[in-house]
This record gives sequence, C-alpha cells and structure tokens, in this order.
Amino acid sequence: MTADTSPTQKITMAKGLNQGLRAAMEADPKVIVMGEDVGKLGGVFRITDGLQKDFGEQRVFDTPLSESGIIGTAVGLAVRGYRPVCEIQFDGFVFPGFDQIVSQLAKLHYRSQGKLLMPVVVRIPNGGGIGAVEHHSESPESYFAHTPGLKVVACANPVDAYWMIQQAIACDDPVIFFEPKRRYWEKAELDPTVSPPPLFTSRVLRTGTTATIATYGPMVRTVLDAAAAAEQDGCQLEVIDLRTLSPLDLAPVFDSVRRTGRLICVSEAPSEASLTAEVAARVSQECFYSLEAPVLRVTGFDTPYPPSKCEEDYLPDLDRVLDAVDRVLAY
Amino acid sequence: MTADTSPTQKITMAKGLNQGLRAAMEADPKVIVMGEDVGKLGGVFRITDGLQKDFGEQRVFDTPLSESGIIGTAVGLAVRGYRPVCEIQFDGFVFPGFDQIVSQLAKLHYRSQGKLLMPVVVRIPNGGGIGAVEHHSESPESYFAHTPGLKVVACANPVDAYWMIQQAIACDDPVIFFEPKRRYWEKAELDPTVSPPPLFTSRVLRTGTTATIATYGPMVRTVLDAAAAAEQDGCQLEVIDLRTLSPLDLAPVFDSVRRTGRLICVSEAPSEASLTAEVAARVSQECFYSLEAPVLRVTGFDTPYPPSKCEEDYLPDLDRVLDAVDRVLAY
Amino acid sequence: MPSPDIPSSRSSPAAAHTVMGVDAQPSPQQVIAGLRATGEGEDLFQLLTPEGERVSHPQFDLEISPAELQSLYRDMVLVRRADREANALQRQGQLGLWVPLLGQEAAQIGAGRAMGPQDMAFPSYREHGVAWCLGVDPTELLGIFRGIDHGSWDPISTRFALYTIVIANQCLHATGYAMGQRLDGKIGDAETGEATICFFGDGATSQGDMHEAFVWAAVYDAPLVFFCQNNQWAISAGLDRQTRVPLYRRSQGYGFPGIRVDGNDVLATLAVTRWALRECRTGNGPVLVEALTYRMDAHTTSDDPTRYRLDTELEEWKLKDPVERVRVHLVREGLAKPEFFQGVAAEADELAVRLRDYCNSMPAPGPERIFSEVYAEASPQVDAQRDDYLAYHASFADQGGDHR
Amino acid sequence: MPSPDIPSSRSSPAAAHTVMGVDAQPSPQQVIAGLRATGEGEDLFQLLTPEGERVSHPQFDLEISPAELQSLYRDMVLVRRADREANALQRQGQLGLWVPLLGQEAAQIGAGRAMGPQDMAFPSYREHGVAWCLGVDPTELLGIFRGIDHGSWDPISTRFALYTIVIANQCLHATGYAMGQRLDGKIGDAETGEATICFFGDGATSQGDMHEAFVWAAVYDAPLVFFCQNNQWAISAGLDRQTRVPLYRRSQGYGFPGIRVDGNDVLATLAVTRWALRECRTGNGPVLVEALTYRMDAHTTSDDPTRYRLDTELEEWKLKDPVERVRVHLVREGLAKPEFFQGVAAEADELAVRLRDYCNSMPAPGPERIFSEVYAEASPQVDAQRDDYLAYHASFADQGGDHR
Ligand SMILES: Cc1ncc(C[n+]2csc(CCOP(=O)(O)OP(=O)(O)O)c2C)c(N)n1
Ligand SMILES: Cc1ncc(C[n+]2csc(CCOP(=O)(O)OP(=O)(O)O)c2C)c(N)n1
Ligand SMILES: [Mg+2]
Ligand SMILES: [Mg+2]
Repeated sequence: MTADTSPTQKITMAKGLNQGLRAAMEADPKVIVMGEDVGKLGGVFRITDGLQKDFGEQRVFDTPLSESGIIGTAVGLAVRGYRPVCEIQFDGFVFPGFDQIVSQLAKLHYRSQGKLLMPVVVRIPNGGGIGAVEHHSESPESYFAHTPGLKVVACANPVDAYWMIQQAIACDDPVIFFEPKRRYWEKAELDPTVSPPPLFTSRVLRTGTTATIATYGPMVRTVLDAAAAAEQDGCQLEVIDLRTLSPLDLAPVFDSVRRTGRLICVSEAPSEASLTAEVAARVSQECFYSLEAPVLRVTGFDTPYPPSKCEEDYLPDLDRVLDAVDRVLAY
Repeated sequence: MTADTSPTQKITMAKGLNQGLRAAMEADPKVIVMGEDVGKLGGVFRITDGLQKDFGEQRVFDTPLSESGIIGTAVGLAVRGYRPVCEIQFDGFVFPGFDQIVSQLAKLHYRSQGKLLMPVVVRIPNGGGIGAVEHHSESPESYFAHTPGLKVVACANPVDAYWMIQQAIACDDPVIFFEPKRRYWEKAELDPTVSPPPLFTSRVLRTGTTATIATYGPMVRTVLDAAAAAEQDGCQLEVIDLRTLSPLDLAPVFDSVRRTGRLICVSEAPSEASLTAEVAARVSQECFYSLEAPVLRVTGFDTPYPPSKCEEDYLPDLDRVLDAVDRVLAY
Repeated sequence: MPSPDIPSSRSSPAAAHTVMGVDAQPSPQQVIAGLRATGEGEDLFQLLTPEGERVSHPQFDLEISPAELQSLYRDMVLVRRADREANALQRQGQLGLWVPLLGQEAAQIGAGRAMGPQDMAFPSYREHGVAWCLGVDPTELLGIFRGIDHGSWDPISTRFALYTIVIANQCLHATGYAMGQRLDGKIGDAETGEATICFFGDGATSQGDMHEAFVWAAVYDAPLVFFCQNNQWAISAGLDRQTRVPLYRRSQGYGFPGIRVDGNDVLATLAVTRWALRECRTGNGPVLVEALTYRMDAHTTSDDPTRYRLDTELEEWKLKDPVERVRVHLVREGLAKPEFFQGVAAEADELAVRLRDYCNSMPAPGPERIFSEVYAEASPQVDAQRDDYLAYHASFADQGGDHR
Repeated sequence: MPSPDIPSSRSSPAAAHTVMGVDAQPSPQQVIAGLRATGEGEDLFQLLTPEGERVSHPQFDLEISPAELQSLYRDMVLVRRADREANALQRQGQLGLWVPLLGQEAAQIGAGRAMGPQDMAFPSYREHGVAWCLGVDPTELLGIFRGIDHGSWDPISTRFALYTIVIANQCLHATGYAMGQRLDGKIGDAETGEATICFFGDGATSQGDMHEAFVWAAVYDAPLVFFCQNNQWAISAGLDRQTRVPLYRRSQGYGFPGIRVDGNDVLATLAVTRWALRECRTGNGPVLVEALTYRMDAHTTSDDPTRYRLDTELEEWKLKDPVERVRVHLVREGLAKPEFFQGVAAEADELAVRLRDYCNSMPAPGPERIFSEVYAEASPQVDAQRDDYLAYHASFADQGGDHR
C-alpha cells in the first residue's frame, strides 16, 4: 500500500472526536448535537468545529445557558426519537444538570420497563492539568459510575476517541462520555478501516509481569510514561486502560493480577468512595489468593481541586506512580 | 435514684431528632430551620413538629418548592452568620440542590481559605423499606462522601439521633446528615445527662471474635439482628456502626479486623463506587496480613430502586447478612 | 482604590415608583400586599359559574351540544369515582399511597379533552383525569401506588408520558419533545399540526427546571402548552410560599402569553386549552395556562391537612365544585334526563368494582423484576448480580420456601 | 375509557389574541419577531448620551458636582487600565486567564458607587469595577487568574463576596444573605437600612438558580437588587439564545419592579442603582436592574470572538463607549481642566506598573496549600494525606531537589 492510498492519518484527540461525531451524524439523521457554544464557535475546545456549518442549525445548536435544560430537553428529544449528543462545557458545570441525569436520564428506561429508550450521550471534558480556574479541572466520573442506569466511559487516546464516541452514540443506553481535556491535543495514527474493540471493554495497553496498573482517561498517558521509565529499571509493568467505568470490565484486570500478584489503580479523582475504591475492592476480593501485596491507589487528594499552581502536586504523576510501584513491590 | 427523678426517657428516633433540634435552637439563636413543609406541618415525618410554634416563623420557616434555593440561600444565610438546618424532604429530592452542595457549600471554606464558615446542616431522610413510590427510598450518601469539603454522618438509633444532630449543628463545617427513615419510629432509652461520643467517630456496638461487620444508618438494626441470630449458631459477630461516613473513622474497624480476620460491609446503597467499596479497599490494604478472607460486601444492587413490592429482595436483610457470614467463614 | 466622594441622588422613591406605573407612595407593606393580590379577579376566565349558569366571554366561546356537555360530565363523574375508590383502596391497605385528584376534575378533563389525537402530554403525578382522556385505564395507574411498577402504560402509544415525581422535571422533557415536534416539521396547521401539553402544580413553579423550560420553550418557539393546575397548595405550603402575584403572569417576562382560567369550570378550561393548543400547533407557542382550582382532599393519603389549613376554606371551595356545577347546569337547563344521571352513576359503580377487583388481583412482581430493563443493552454487572441473587433466592425455595 | 365525542370550539385564534392585548392576526413569525424586539427603546433610561450630552429624566435625576463627575471618570479610567494591564499580563504568560471588563466600566462603577458602606455585593467573575468601588485592590484579583488562590480578599470586611464561576449560583447566596439582613431587622430606612446587590450576566438569566433567587427574594421580600449586566453575549451565544424579550421584564412575572438602564451611562446606572438600593433598604425589595452594555473584548483571553460576531457590531458599540462619553462631557462643559486628565492618566500608568510588579513577584503556593482549610475543624483523613504527601515531597528535596 502506498502512502497516497493509506487510510491512516495522524490526528489529535480533538480531531478524533470531531470526526467521530461527524461520522455518527452522517450515519443517522436522528443524531443531534446540542450544548453551550457548540455552534459557530465549535465548542470552547473546538470539538464540534464545523458541524453546524455542515449539518445545519437544526442538528447542531447552541443552547441557553442551562445544564438542567440541556439534559432535560435531551430526554424529551429522546422520547421523540432523537439521539442527542449533549456537550457539557466543563466537568464542574455538569452539576446543575445532575438531577435530570440521575433522576430521569438514568431511570426512564427502567421506569418504563423498556418502553422508552434513552440514547443520549453526555460529553464531559474532565480532569485537570491545564492551569485553569476553579471548577474547570474536576473528575466527577465516580458520581456517575455510582448511578445505576447510566453507562460511563472514558477515552484516553485519539483512536479510541474516534471510535468510542461513535459507539456511545449508537448505544441505546445513556452514556456519560468523559474526554480527558488535557489530552485533546495529543496525536496518534488513526486507521479508520481497522474495526475497534467493543465499547464496554477494557484493554491491556502494555503487557508486563512485575505489577499491574489499571487506570483510565487522562492518567493513561501518565501511567504509560511511568511504565516506560520503569522498564529502564528492569520493571515490567502491565498497563490496563479501563475505558468503561460503568459497567466495569475487570476480567482483564483479574487475569493480569493473577499473573503479577500486584495492582496499582490510578486516577486523578479524590479517592473516597471512588472508582479506584471499587476496583481495589473487587480485585482484593476476586484475586484474594493471588495478591502478594495490597492494592494501592494513586489518586487526587480528598480536597477540593486546588489553585492550578498546585496542580502538579495534586495530580498523580510519573513519580507518584513509580513510588507506588516501589511500595507495592516492597511487600 | 427513683423512677421519678430519672432523666431517662424512652423516645423514638423522630423524637430524638426533634428534641435535639430544639436543644440546638435553644442553645444558639443563630440556628434556623428551613425546608419544605417544616413549619405548621412539622415536616412530612414530623421531625420539626412544634418548632415553628415555639421558635417563631423567623427561625423555622417553610420554603418555596426548590431545593437549589434551600441550599443556596442557606449558604448566603451562613455568610450572614446564621447556622441553617435544611430539611430535604426525601433522599431523591436532594439532586436539584446537588450543584449548590458540591460547587458551593463544600467549597466556600476552602475557596475563602477559612474566611467564610459554612455551618450548614442538610438533613436527609434516606433509605428504603417503607413501601414508598419512586425517588423516596434512595441511598445517596456515597455521592456526598466522594465530595471533599463536606462531612457526612448517619445516625442509626434514637440516642445518637438526639446527640448527633446537635453536634452536627455545632460543627463549623457543612454536614450532610442522614436519617434512616424506616427507623424513625424505633425506640430507645435516652439519658440526656450522659455525654455522647464525639461526632466523627465510629462505634463498636457489639463485640465478637468470629467476624466483623461494619455498617451504618438503616442497616445497623438489620446487622444487630443478624448478629443476635448468629449467636444462636455459636458465631460471635463484632458489629461496628460507622456513624461518620466522611471522614471515615476506620481505626476501630482495622483493630477489629486484626482480631477477627474477616470483614463484611453492609449498606443498602448500590455497590459500584460506593462507601462500602471504600471501606473494603482501605481494610484490604491496612489489614492485608490479617485478613483470612476477602472483605465481602452486602449491598443494594446496581439497579435503580425497584418498585416497593420488590424492596424486601432489594434491601440486604438478616438472611443476606448471615449468608455473607457463611461465605466469609468458608475461606 | 476608589475615589472617596460619592455623588448624591435627587431621585426620590416616589418619583421612582412612577417608573413602574405606581404614582402614589404606598408603604412597603402596602406595596407588597398589593403585589400579593392573588385572588380571583376579572382576569379569571369563566364560561360556567359555580351556580351552573352559562356565561359568555367576548374573546373565547364554546359551541357545545347537550351530548358533549353530558360526556364531559360523565368523564368527571367517572374519574372522581375512580379517585375515591383508589383512595379507599389505600385506606384498606391495598395501595401503599394514593394521590387524590378530588376537586381538579374540570381542570384535567377540560385540558385532556382539548387535546387532539396527535398531541402529547407530560403529566406530573396527579393527572388521573388526563390519563383517562388519553385512554389510559384507571387500573393502569394502580401499579405505581401498589408498589408493583413505576408506571405501566406505554407512553408512546398513549401519548401520555409516565408520571414524574421529581417536581418540574417533566417540564423540560415536554419542552424537548415539543422542540422535536418542531424539528420534525409538524408545526403549521391549527388542526393537523402537533403540540405538547405539560402539567404541573403551583408548587412546581418555584423549581429551576420550570424556569429553564420557559426559557427554552420561548427561545425555540416550542409548540408547548404549560398547563399549571394551581390547586393553591403544595402539600402544606400555600401559594404565598411560591409567588407574590398570580402565576399566569410569569410568562410575560419570557415573551409568551399567559392566561388564567377557572380550573373548576370544565368549559372554560376546554376552550382555553383548545385555543392554546391551536396556537402552538400553528407555531405561536409556547403558551401558559393557569387553571385556578383547589385540592379538596389531602396532598396524598399520607398527608394530614388539618395541621395546616382551615376547614372553612374547603367549605368555600365545595360551593365551587367542578362536577356539581355541570350537573346543576344540565338539570336546570333540561339538557339531561334523570336516566342519564342514573346511567352515569351506574357506570361509576361498575368502574369502582372493576378497579377494586383489578387491584386485589394484581400479582406481586418476583425478585427478577429488580434487574429487569435496567439497560437496553445488557450490563454484565447487573446480569451477574441478578444470577447470583436468583440462585441465592432459589436456595431458600430448595430449603423449603422461607427465609430463616 | 373517555367519552368519544369532543365538543368543538368557536374561539378563533384572532379572538384569542385580543385576550393577550393583540388585536390583529399576525403570522407566527411576526408574533415571535415582535416579541423578540430586544433593541434599545424608550424603555432605556439614560442621563448622559453617547455624545456626552446630559439629558434629564422625568422620574430619576441626579444632582452631581463636577468633582463627583471627575471621580466617576477617574474610577472608570483606572479600572479600564487595570483591566488592560491584566489582559496584557495574560498575553505575556503571567496569568493563566483574564476575564476582561472592557466596555462594562460604567455599569460596574455606577452600581458599585451606588452602594452604601452597609451594603453587600455578590459578584460573578467579571466585576473588577465593583471590586474597585469596594476597596478590593486590583492586585487582589490576580491570584485567581494566576492560579495561586480562588480569591484572596476577605468577603466579610470588604462586603464583596468571592467571585463565583458556576453561573448564577451566587444569586441564591445573595438572596440568602439579604434574607438574613431582613431577619436581623436591618430593613426600614432608605439611608441606614441594609441591602444586597447581586451581579450576573445575560446568560445567567437562563439558569434555574436565577429563577429560584427571583422566587425566594420575592417571597421573603428580600432587600436585594438583582443587577444584570446584559453585555449581549454569553461567550458565543447572543441574547436570542436566552430570551425573546428584554430581560428587565422578567421581574414582572414575580411581582417586583424591573428597570432597564443604559449600562454604558455611569450617571444613569448610578441613579437607578441608588434608587433600587434605597427601595430595598426601606423594605420594597427585591428590584431588578438590567444594565444594557456590551462586552467589547473577548469573553476571556481564551476566547476568539471573530468566530461568532462581526467587527461592525464592536465598531457600533465603540461609539457608545462608557468612558469616552464622560470625558467628552467633562471637556465640552468645561468641567475639568487638561491637568485633571493628565493626572488621571498618570495615576493609571502608576496603577499599571504596580499591578505588573505585584503580579511578577507573586509567590507560588507550596504543596501544603492543597490541604489548607479544607475544613474548619480538621479532618484526620485530609491531615493524613497531607502528612504523607509532604513527607513524600520532602524525600525529593533530600535526594537533591527534583523529581526523577
Ligand atoms: C424536587 C422535589 N422536591 C420535593 C418533592 C416532594 N413533594 C411532592 S409533591 C410536593 C408538592 C407539590 O406541589 P404542587 O406542585 O403544587 O403540586 P400538587 O401536589 O399540589 O398537585 C412536594 C414538595 C418532590 N416530589 N420533588
Ligand atoms: C453552570 C455553568 N455553565 C457553564 C459555564 C461556562 N461559562 C462561563 S461564562 C459563560 C457565559 C456567561 O455569560 P453571561 O452570564 O452573559 O456573563 P458574561 O460572561 O457575559 O459576563 C459560560 C457559558 C459556567 N461557568 N457555569
Ligand atoms: Mg399544588
Ligand atoms: Mg453576557
């Protein structure tokens, strides 16, 4: 195959999402995109760039400044047969829409015993590391994972971003879709002819024998970097990108831990009652006889997100991950 | 001491809360009670019964039907120097106020670096078991425990109810105060002259050697009943009422598990990314070398709360707790 | 640092008042009391007085045959009877709860009967009368209150969304649905166009979602009738806990019309709602209708209204009973024979028996119901929990049935 | 089952319109276009025209000395200069973000200067001019945008609450605070009574919290001025994404007065806000003030307005510049000498230098800041995490400073 005809292109995650949205809109006329500033502006991160121009103001529209309105009307539009893709501008602004998500979006399929479908995707750029002001660096994913009736996924690289957004839109259940905002501009090769793994599966990104690290979203890059660094010290880390946060797909993690005997779970979010707690609890139970050390968690602290000049210390980084590796190996 | 002069009285949890509120209002004129129907009606559970009559409409008032309004104005009243006690009518109705709780109530002390105090108590009757319609049986405590800046407690008996509500009101931090609604009418002896343990501590309610059970709120009664039943089978269960859900006070749990080698954690809430996951994760780590079996969790299912005719099956009961005891002992 | 010298103002409060169209200088108390005048006034649109007298109205009127009048009467009697029977079933322990519609029959039948076969309704939780008009049988409402389901009817084929308990949530769903009607190009003709109607109470008007629904519906010209049943109470909270001024005025600030109708007058409610739906279908939506009515029973069977309102209030409202005034009208004008009334009464008795029989024979769901339809596309997590629990549950059956 | 025969209505849409005070039968498009007429009209209250001409107003007027005028001018020039300097600091990498006030100086100085020393303000995040009036030095705003703090000033002693980023959240805080002023018995006298003023944008009016604040403030007669800076844009969303009609009309539906003022006219804004605060202090609150103004710069330094609005719009608004019209007025009427303008310009230069110097020397917080003041009463959980992390952090220092 020559370079000219190669379908592969190097894209950023932002572009991957944009192209994925575009493909989903082309595939199904019921897909609509709504949110604050998603039209002419293309979203504050430009994820919806050009979509209004190409699909019209009926299918891509700016909304009033009201998140409950965004989710609540999306519910009504779904009842009417649409497949709304809602953009929440920043993680910290999903809370005015939390009631509609938890009380309605998550429950209507169950309430109606399947008579109503809720194929709504709520896109949320999440996490810190971009030097932003308050409320722009939150990691609220555990709230949604704790909410039955929702599905929750987190993409971590441009290729997954491209596929996962399409799969989420095609899913007949409500999907809370997390995008690691500080990774929007990282690049990877996308070959759109290679078909993707199913949406609700986790993936082993790197195999290893010394210890396992499970993570998701913005921390995947950090953990991969840590694994590369650790290799130089002769330490082979197995890295798993969870991808689906609800339902969790822990089988690959169990398999891995049965081989390595050690697990570290990494997330930016505060730790108390979080997804990392869930992973630790489940693995501690399932792999009770295989674990040679307790599951360690490397997370954000149980404090509000600090002023951004402190975020380097707040966010787990390569060093904190490697420190945990040292600690887990010390058992 | 003769019966006449004994300060002890037999009260329900509802009465304990009512008297606790009354005592707090008498002690501090800045304490005000606000919420839907808390005035003449005394709240749908009558927890605020008689307070408006005795303290006046300025200090005990019915609000518009708006939970964001309840929390948001309470924040403003706290800035003004008041100590608002907000009633949320049912667990399922806290979500319209979630944004104000998470974005403001939890963060203002941190944002202002201590220049503002947020001594606000949000009372939430929680849990199922009363045969109610949808949204009236939720267990949302993990959402709050996952939110830095909040403190979260759950009372489980009339005596604790009486003291804990006073302690929560006296606390200078925002406290989300869970009341197990199906236990409102259970009775116990209250001796108001005996001083209570500190608010943010868990308590061993029953000592035992076979296994430890940690729980809170409505499940405490269930677990105590299970422990009594287990005793007949020669099984000595240690029962710990967590009482404080954030911060957790796990030292007594660690101590206990180091002795018993086994832990079961019980809650009505769905399990994914919940408080029981947190307890399991922490205990699995701290007591790694003491645990003779994995920590088991007995919880509600990861489904929306079902129609109430199914709630007997949904809610952990004596049998499910004992089944878990059998399983944890089988390791 | 700011400059210290602050200029002073000559504008007096009195002068200022004139800006708002108030010339005098009333006391603060007077101002607010004036604003709070929420009673019935000339702005309350009526076609049938409490005494059963037919009045006309310069803008709206209704041409209505005796047969049509009878059928409205019949609907109201039947839904009232179903309501009373369900209330009794709760008292007898057959239902866990009931939410009575007593007193709101005209508002609900008037609104429900105004709907065309292409219109969609989003109720709150008290709209048993609207359900009736859309062909949702009263038996289908029982599951919710018996704890068997969260709503059993098909919201799509009946065009009656499921009951929504979290106050005002449904108002945004209705807005989204109506936006969809517009996106689908179903707006334009007063008869064949589509519209949506959304039901909510006076208390609901204080919720943020209500406002956002107003904002969105106005911005997107949604074909949506906001139908407020102001029954004057939100549990124990009287109207003054939600507003200073009549609720129908809310819409003014959003740039769409609001109208107040006597919600105990089925004819006026029918006429106004029909007008409002036509406005919406032609593209002039949204429209707000406030139906002034009264909750004649408790908030729910769990409520005790004696704690917060006077009996005299109820007595006054009994004089404005929505069903009685139609009966009086039919009788006085000779529009219905005694046999008609006997027939309706017999139908009501039959309905009550049918409801009771149905209720008593409703099967309780098994534990598998907990796990049913949590997702459209199965979740391994829920499936595993289901399988575990059902196996565990079956183990008791094996042991001889009961839990220990 | 409902009766099948549905009576028919005689009410025509035309007749119906008359109910709303509209006699003709306009097309849906016309109706909505009419409702959407949000431009400036006779309802826009002004005391100083864009050309710098002093006009009077029958209801409001302002007696103002040359010195007072000069001081208002000075405030506006200085806050504009601080704003431009901060914007430049962001461009130079000294700040992570800046939120410009450019164009909104008159609205903010007018409102801020109307406040008495007993009044309290709840800002959004763009109110640098109001901060100025309350003695919050511009340097104190920098920490937020440099990522050093979330607001450093004392909200109690300055009577200027911290910036609130989640849109409209602060409106409920202001309502609660004003309810507290009333509970404390501080209402009654137009001069000595207390009032609160709450700042928010046009976009904020669509949030549920805004509505709930209107409801609560009305129900509890809160001494609260709702001050909306309608700068016509919410990032890229024009006003038509939030409303059909001018925003000041919103208050009508809640039963309290609303007034629209030329927000680029510092005199008019001062007069109206002063009146509104007096109304509130005497007990006639709440009051809504809409200050019509224009966001002359980007939403923030991260924004690119060329993507969504035309330059011509900005050019038009430059003709209505809030600072320039005061300068022209002072010059034309001979109310200030050249030395005055030179003095203010020199002051502005000094302020800019001071701001820059301060910014460049702001120390970054250490990691302990993460754990500081999470709670008023220490949490063992946070303390343990702090101790662990600081020990871990110190271990790098021991190793020779840097992370590996
Ligand atoms: C968000 C929310 N808060 C509180 C409740 C509890 N609640 C149920 S009905 C009700 C009063 C509703 O009043 P209104 O809107 O006037 O309707 P009505 O019951 O009078 O028909 C309240 C407070 C609820 N269902 N949802
Ligand atoms: C709840 C919430 N949603 C979204 C945002 C993101 N955001 C920040 S400013 C803004 C526009 C605000 O517009 P407006 O209220 O008119 O104020 P302005 O910025 O024009 O002063 C938006 C959408 C936010 N801060 N909070
Ligand atoms: Mg009501
Ligand atoms: Mg704006």
